[in-house]
Amino acid sequence: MKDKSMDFAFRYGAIIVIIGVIAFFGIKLPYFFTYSNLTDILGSISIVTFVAIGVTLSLIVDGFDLSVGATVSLTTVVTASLMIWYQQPLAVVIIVPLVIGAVIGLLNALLIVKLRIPDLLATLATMYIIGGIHKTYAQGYTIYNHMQFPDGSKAAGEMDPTFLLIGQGKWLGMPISVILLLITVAAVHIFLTYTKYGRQMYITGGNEEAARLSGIKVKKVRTLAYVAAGIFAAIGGIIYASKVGSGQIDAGSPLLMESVAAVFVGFSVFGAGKPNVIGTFIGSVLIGVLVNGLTMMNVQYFTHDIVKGGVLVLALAVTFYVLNRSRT
Amino acid sequence: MKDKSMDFAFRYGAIIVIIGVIAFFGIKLPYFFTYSNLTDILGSISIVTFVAIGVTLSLIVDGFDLSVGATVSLTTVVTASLMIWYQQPLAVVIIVPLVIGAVIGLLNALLIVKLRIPDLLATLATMYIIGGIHKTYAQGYTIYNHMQFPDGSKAAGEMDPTFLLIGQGKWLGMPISVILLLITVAAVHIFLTYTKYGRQMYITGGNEEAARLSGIKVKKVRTLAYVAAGIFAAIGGIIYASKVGSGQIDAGSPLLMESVAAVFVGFSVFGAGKPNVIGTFIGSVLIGVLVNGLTMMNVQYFTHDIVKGGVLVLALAVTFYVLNRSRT
Amino acid sequence: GIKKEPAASQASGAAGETPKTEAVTGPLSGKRVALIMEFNTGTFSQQYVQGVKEEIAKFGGELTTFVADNDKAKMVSLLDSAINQKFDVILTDHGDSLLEPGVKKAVEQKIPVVVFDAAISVPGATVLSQNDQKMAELTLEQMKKDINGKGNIVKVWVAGFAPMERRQLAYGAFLKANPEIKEIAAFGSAQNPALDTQAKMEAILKQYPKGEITAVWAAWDEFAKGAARAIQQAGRDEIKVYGIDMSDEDLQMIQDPKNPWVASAAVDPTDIGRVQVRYAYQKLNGDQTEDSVVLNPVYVQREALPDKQISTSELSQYVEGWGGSTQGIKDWMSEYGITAK
Amino acid sequence: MTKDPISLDMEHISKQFSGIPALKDVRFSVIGGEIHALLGANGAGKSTLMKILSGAYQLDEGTIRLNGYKLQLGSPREAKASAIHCVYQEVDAALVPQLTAAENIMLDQLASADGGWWKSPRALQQRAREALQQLGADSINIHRKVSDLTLAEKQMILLARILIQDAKVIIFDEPTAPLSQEETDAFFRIVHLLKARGVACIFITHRLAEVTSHCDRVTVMRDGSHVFTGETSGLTINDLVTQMLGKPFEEEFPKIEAPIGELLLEARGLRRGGKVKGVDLEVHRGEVLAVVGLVGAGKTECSRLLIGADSLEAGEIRLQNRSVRLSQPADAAALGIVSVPEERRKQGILIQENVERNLSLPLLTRLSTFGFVNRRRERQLADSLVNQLGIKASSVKQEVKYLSGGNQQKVAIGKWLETGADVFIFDEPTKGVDIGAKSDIFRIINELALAGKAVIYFTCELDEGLGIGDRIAVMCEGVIVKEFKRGETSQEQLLYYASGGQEVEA
Ligand SMILES: Nc1ncnc2c1ncn2[C@@H]1O[C@H](COP(=O)(O)OP(=O)(O)OP(=O)(O)O)[C@@H](O)[C@H]1O
Ligand SMILES: Nc1ncnc2c1ncn2[C@@H]1O[C@H](COP(=O)(O)OP(=O)(O)OP(=O)(O)O)[C@@H](O)[C@H]1O
Ligand SMILES: [Mg+2]
Ligand SMILES: [Mg+2]
Repeated sequence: MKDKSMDFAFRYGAIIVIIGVIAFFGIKLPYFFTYSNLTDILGSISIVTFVAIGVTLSLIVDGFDLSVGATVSLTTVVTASLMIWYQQPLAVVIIVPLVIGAVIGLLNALLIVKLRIPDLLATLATMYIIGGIHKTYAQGYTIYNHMQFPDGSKAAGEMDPTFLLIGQGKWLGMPISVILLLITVAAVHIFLTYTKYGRQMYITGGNEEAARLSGIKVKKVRTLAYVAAGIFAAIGGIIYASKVGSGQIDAGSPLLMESVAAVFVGFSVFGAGKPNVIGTFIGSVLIGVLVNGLTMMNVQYFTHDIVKGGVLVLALAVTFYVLNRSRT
Repeated sequence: MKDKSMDFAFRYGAIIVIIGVIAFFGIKLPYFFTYSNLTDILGSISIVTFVAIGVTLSLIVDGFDLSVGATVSLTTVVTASLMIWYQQPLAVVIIVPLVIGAVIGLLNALLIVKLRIPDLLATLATMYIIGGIHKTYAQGYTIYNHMQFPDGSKAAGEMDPTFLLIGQGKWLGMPISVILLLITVAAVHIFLTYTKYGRQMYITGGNEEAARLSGIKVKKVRTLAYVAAGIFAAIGGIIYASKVGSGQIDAGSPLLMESVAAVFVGFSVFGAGKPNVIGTFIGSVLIGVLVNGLTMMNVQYFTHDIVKGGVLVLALAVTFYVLNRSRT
Repeated sequence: GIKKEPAASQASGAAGETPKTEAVTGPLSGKRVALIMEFNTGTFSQQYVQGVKEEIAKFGGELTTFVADNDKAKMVSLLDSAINQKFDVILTDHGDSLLEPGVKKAVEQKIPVVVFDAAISVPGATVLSQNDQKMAELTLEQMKKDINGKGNIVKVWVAGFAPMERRQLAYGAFLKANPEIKEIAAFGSAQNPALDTQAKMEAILKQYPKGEITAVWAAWDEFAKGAARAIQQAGRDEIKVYGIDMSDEDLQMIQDPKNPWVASAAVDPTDIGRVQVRYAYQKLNGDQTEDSVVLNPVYVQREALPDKQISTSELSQYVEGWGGSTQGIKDWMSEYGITAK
Repeated sequence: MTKDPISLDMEHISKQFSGIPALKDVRFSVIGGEIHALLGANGAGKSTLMKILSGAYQLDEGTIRLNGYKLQLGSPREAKASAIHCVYQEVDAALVPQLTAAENIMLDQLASADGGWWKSPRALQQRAREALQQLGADSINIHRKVSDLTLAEKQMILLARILIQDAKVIIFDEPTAPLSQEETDAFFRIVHLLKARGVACIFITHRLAEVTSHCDRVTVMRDGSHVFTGETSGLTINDLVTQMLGKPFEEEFPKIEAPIGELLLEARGLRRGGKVKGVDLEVHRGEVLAVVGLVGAGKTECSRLLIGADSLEAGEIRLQNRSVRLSQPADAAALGIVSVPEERRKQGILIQENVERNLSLPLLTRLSTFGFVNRRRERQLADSLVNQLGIKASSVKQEVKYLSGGNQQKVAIGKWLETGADVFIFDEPTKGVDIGAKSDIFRIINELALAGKAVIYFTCELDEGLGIGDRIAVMCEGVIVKEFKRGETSQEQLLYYASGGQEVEA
C-alpha cells in the first residue's frame, strides 16, 4: 500500500506539480486558457525545446553538450547573413546552418570519442571557440536587413519572407515553429523508444564498455548523438533568425541553461529518471507556462527566477526523494 | 623509452603549453614581463580563482556546483548593501556574506545529500533561486555609494575605505587580493594533500560506496564540501564588491563558466587527471595571461575566445590522449 | 563576397568619408589610445566603436580595445592594466561607479580619461553622458500627446544599469505628474532581451485584450524591438511603442509603417564615439575641458522620416541634430581635418 | 587480547528487498580462533547476511551479539568500532580507483574519526608497504593508481587493508575467486595467522576444496535459510554439495565428445603491450580449446584481442582461412566471433536493463523491421532463451542487477546463442558461480560444441580446463608454452608449465 503510493508519487509527482502550476494560473488568470495564449506559450518555447532535444540526445549517450548555446548563436548569424549578405536561395539558407551544426557535432565527437577528452571539458572548449567564431564572423554586429557596414555601404539583401514564415507564420492559429516542434518531439520519441538505434543509444549511455563488447558500435552511436545535438541546435538557430527577423549576436548563450533546466525537469516526468524527449518537452512547457503566467500576473520580473527555481526543486525533490527511498 | 616520453607528455604537456603561451607573449610584448603587469594579471584572476577553488572542492567530492556564480552575485550585493544601506561595521560586512555562502552550501547539500537530487540538477535549481533572490533583494538595482532610491531619497552610507583595500589595496606593489589568494591556494593545497579531511574528500569523491564502507561520514564530507564551495564563492563576492566599489547586479554569472574552465585546465596540470587546487590556480593564471596578452597584442577581441578555446583543447588533448593511450 | 550596395552618395557627416590612408603627422599623432568597454556586441556598440576608431584615425592615433564581456570586475582589472601599460589616453564605455578608483588613479598619473555613460565624478576626468532624463521625457511627452493624456501603458525596463535607472527617474516623475496615465504591467529581462521581451509581451497582450492597453514604453531599444514584434504578430495595431536609443537596425523598424514602434529618442552612437575622442585629444593638447559633457538626444519619429529606407548615416538630412555633432571640436583640430561645418 | 575467545552470534535474522525476502530467520555463529566457512548456491543470501554483520545493510528482524552484548550496527563505521571487518565480494565497491595503492590500503586510517588530522604521505606509504610484505605481495607498486591494477592485485590491497586492523571478526566474501594458486596459498597463510591470533574468520567461497582443507566449521545456507552447521572434519565435498543444493549431485564436468570439423579461427603471433607476447592458437568446429594459465598470464588481454576489443600491435587473426581485421567488437560479432567477458557486471551484462533487453541486444537488427524493434518477437526470444538456459528470474522484465551471479552469467552467454555466431570465447565464466550454475554453463558449452561451434575457454582453474577442453593450451607470461590433447595431461603437469617450467626433454 505504502509502496504503491510511493510509486505513484514517483511516477506522477512531477506531473502533479506541473498540473498544479497550470491549474493555479488557469484559475487566477481569465485569459490563460485561451487557444491563442496556449499557442503563444508553445511558440515561445519552440527554440529552447529544439536545443533541449539536442541536449537530451547527448545526455542519453551519457555525454553533455555545453556548446549548444554557442551553436545557436553561430547558426542564427550565419542564417541571417546568407540572406542579407549573400542573397542565397532558401534551400542554401536552411542547409548551410544544418551542415554547420553537424560539423560542430563532429568536432565535439572528435574531441570526446577520438581524443577521449571528457565531455564537459571538450564541449566547454568548443563553446568558447564557436562563440569566438560567430562574433568574428559577424564582427560583433547584429545582422539585419540592408545593414550598414562600417564603410558606409549597405548590405544588398534582406530576410526572405518565406523564410520568416518558419518562425512567424501560423497555420490554423498554430505557429509553424510549434507544428515543427510537435512533429519533431513525436518523431524523436518514436525513434528513441521503438527503434533499435534509440535503444542502442540508451544502452551505450548506460554502460559503454558492456555495450561495446556486445557488438554495438559505440563510437558511431556517440558520434551520431553529438551530431544530432549540433543539428538540433542549428534548427534552434534557424528558427531564432526567422522569429526575430535578424541575426542577433550572442543570441544562444542564455539558451544553454534554460534548455538544461528543461531536460532536467524532464528526468522527473513519469518517473523516467533518465533523459527522455517527452519529459524534455514537458519541462520546456513548464518553464514557458511559468514565464507566461507570472508575467500575466504582473509579478516583479526579478522574482520569476525564484519561482522557476522553486518549481524545479519541487519537481526534482518529489521524484528523487521517492526514487531513492524505493531503491534502498 | 616510448612509455617514458608518453608519461612525460602527460605530466608536463599542459604545463608546456602554458609556458609556451607565456614565452610567446614575453617575446612579443615589451611590457609583458614587468612586475606590474604580472601582478595585474594575478589581480585580474583573483575573484574567479576563489570561485574556482570552490568548484574544485565540489568536484573533488564528485559533485558539481552550478550555483557559485549566483552566490557571488548575491554576496556582492549584500556586502555593498550592508555598508551603503545599513552602515554596518566592517566585521559584519565580512561575516554576513560568508554566512550566506555557507547557508547556500547547506541548501545545496540538503538537496543533494539529503534529498539525493543529482548535483547538476540541484545546483541548477539553486542557481535560479539565488539569482532571483539577489535581484529581489536589490530590487534589480545596482548598489552604489549614496544611491538614489526609486522614491527619490538617497542612501546614507558608502563603501568603507578599509573594506575597499581588500580589492584595491596593494602591498609592495602586490594587490592584497592576490596575497589573500596565494595564501588560500597554499592552505587549501596543504589541506587537501596532507590532512585526513582532505584525503577523505578525495576518497568520498573517488568512490562514495568505498568511503562509506570504510567508515567515512560521507554525508558530512560532501556537505562540508558544498559549504566550502559556498564560502569560497562568498569570498569571491566580497572581493568583487571591494574591487568594483559597488554591488553590481548579476555580477557573478559570467564567473561560472570561467571558473569551470580554470578547474578543467587544472585537471591537466602535472597529469593529475583529477581536480586539484594547484592546477586550478594555474588554469586560472593561463586564462588571465591569455586575456592580458591578447589584449596587449591588440588582437580582435572577438577572436580571444577562439584562442582561449583552442588553448583549452590543446591542453586537454595532450593530457587525455596520452592518459588514455597508457590505459589501454 | 558580401553583396553590398554603395554608400548613399548624399550621405553627410564623417561616416561617409573614408578615413585617411596616409599616415597622419602632427604633434598629437602616434598616441596610444585604450578603449575599455563593458561589452561590445550589438549594433549600438559597434557603431560607437566605429566612431571612436574613425576619429582616432584622423588624429593618427592607435586604438587598443579592452572588452570585459559583461564582467564588471574584469572591467576594473582591464582599466588597471591599461593604466599600467602607460597608454596615452584612456576611454571607457559603460561600467558605472566601479570605474571610479581606476579613473582616479589614471588622473593622478596624468593620463587623460574620458568616460562614457558611467555615473562617476573624478575631477580632471571628463564624463560624457547621454541625457537620459531628456530622452525619457522626449518619448514620454510624445506618447502623452499621442494618447491624449490618458490610458493604460506597459513599461519594459530593468534596473541594474545606470542609464536605465536614470530613465526610470524621469518615468516615475512622469507618472506622478500624469495621474490619468496608468502603468498596468511592467516587465523586462536583460538576459536574452530579443526573445524574452517578445514572449512576455505576448502574455501581456493576452492578459489585456484589445482596448486595454494604450501604449508601450520601452526604456531600451532591445526591449522596443521585442515588444514591437509581439504586437505586430498579434495584429494589435492599436498599440504604439515608444523606445529609447536607436541604432541603424532600429531605424528600419521605425520607418516600417506596419511596425508599432513609432518613435525613439537617441544620440547617434557614432557621434558619441567621435565626441569622446575629441575631448580626449583636447586634454592631450592641454586644453581646459569641462568634467561633464552631456550629449543632447534627438527625437526621431516615423512622420519625420522619408518613405525610402535610409540608414543612420543619412538620418541627419531628415532629423535635425542627428549625426555631425560638433561638440568638442576646437579650431586647432582643423590640422587633422576636423572642422565644425 | 582477551583470555576467552570472542563469540559472535546472529539470531533470527530476516531481511527483505522491496518485499522479497532474502534472509528468513537465519542464525549464524562464529567464535574467535576459528575459520568458519559459509556456503550456499548463488543467491542463497551469504553476502546479504555478511553485509548485515558489517553494517552495510540494516536487518529487518533479529539480534546480533558479541560476547553476549547486543550490537546495534547502523553503519560500517559502527561495525568497525566493534572490530568487525569485511572484505567485500565486489572488490571495486571497496576501492577508490583514482587513488594510489598505498592510500587504498590505509583507507580506514584516513577514514577514522580519531588519530591526528595530519597524514604524512610517507608514513602512510611505509605502513602500506609493510602490510603488503606480510602478504608476500610486495611486487605491487604502492604508488600506482588502483584503477591500473589487476583484479588479483586489487584483492591483495583489500587483504592488506584488513591486516593492519585490530580486528576481532573478519569476513572474507569470496576472496580467493580471482587469486592464483600461489596467491591463494599466501592468503591462507595469513588467515591461519589471524586465526592463531584469536580472530574469528568467516570465509565464503565456491571452491569447496578450500573448505575441507582449511576451515574448522561450516555453515550452509539455501534460499535465504540456514540449513546446516557443523565441523568440517569428516565432511566430504559431496556432502557439502548435497547440503547446498538440497539434493545429491553426481557429475561435475560431464564432457560430451563432439565431432571436430574444419579449422575455423586461427591466431598467429598476437602481440599487445607487455601482456600478450606472440600468441598462436587455432580452434576447429566442434572443438573446445581450453587455454589455462595463472592469473596475470595474459588470458584476458588475449581474449580481448580475439574480438577486437583492443587493437593488435602485431599478429594476424584468420577466420576460415581469411585474414580479418577487427577494429571493434562489433566487427568480430558481425563475423561470428563473440565473447563472454570476465568482468560480468561491468562488461558482460547491462545491470540496469532487464533480462529481455539484455538478451535481445545483439539481435536487435534481426528483431527489427525498418529499424523498429518488434516487441512481440523480442519477448518470444527472451522467453525461449530463459527456458533453454534455465535462467531463474521472476520475469523477463526483471532487472539483471537483482539476479544472482550464476544467472547473470547465463544472461551474458544467452544473448549470443541466437546470433548464429561460430566462435565463442569464454573468459573465466565460472568465476563466482555456484556449482549448480557451473554445471549448467558446462552443459551449454557442450551443446555449442555439438552444434558445430568453436569454443575457446580461458581459465585459471586447471581442473576445469582438463574437464572441458578437447585440447588444452597452457599460457604463461603472454605466450602459449605448451599444448596437450584431452586426456594426455594432468593438473600437476599443467601447473608446471603454467608457472614457467621448461620442457625437460627439449
Ligand atoms: N540490494 C539488493 N536489492 C535487491 N535484492 C538484492 C540486493 N542484494 C541482494 N539481493 C538479492 O538477495 C538474494 C541474496 O543475495 P546474496 O548476494 O546475499 O547471495 P549470495 O549468497 O552472496 O550469492 P553469490 O554466491 O552469488 O555471491 C538474491 O536473490 C539477490 O538477488
Ligand atoms: N596495463 C594495464 N593497465 C590496467 N589494467 C590492466 C593492464 N593490463 C591488464 N590489466 C587488467 O588486468 C586484468 C588481468 O589481465 P591479464 O590478461 O594480465 O590476466 P589473466 O591471465 O586474464 O588473468 P585472470 O585470471 O585474472 O583473468 C584484466 O582485467 C586486465 O584488464
Ligand atoms: Mg555473494
Ligand atoms: Mg582474465
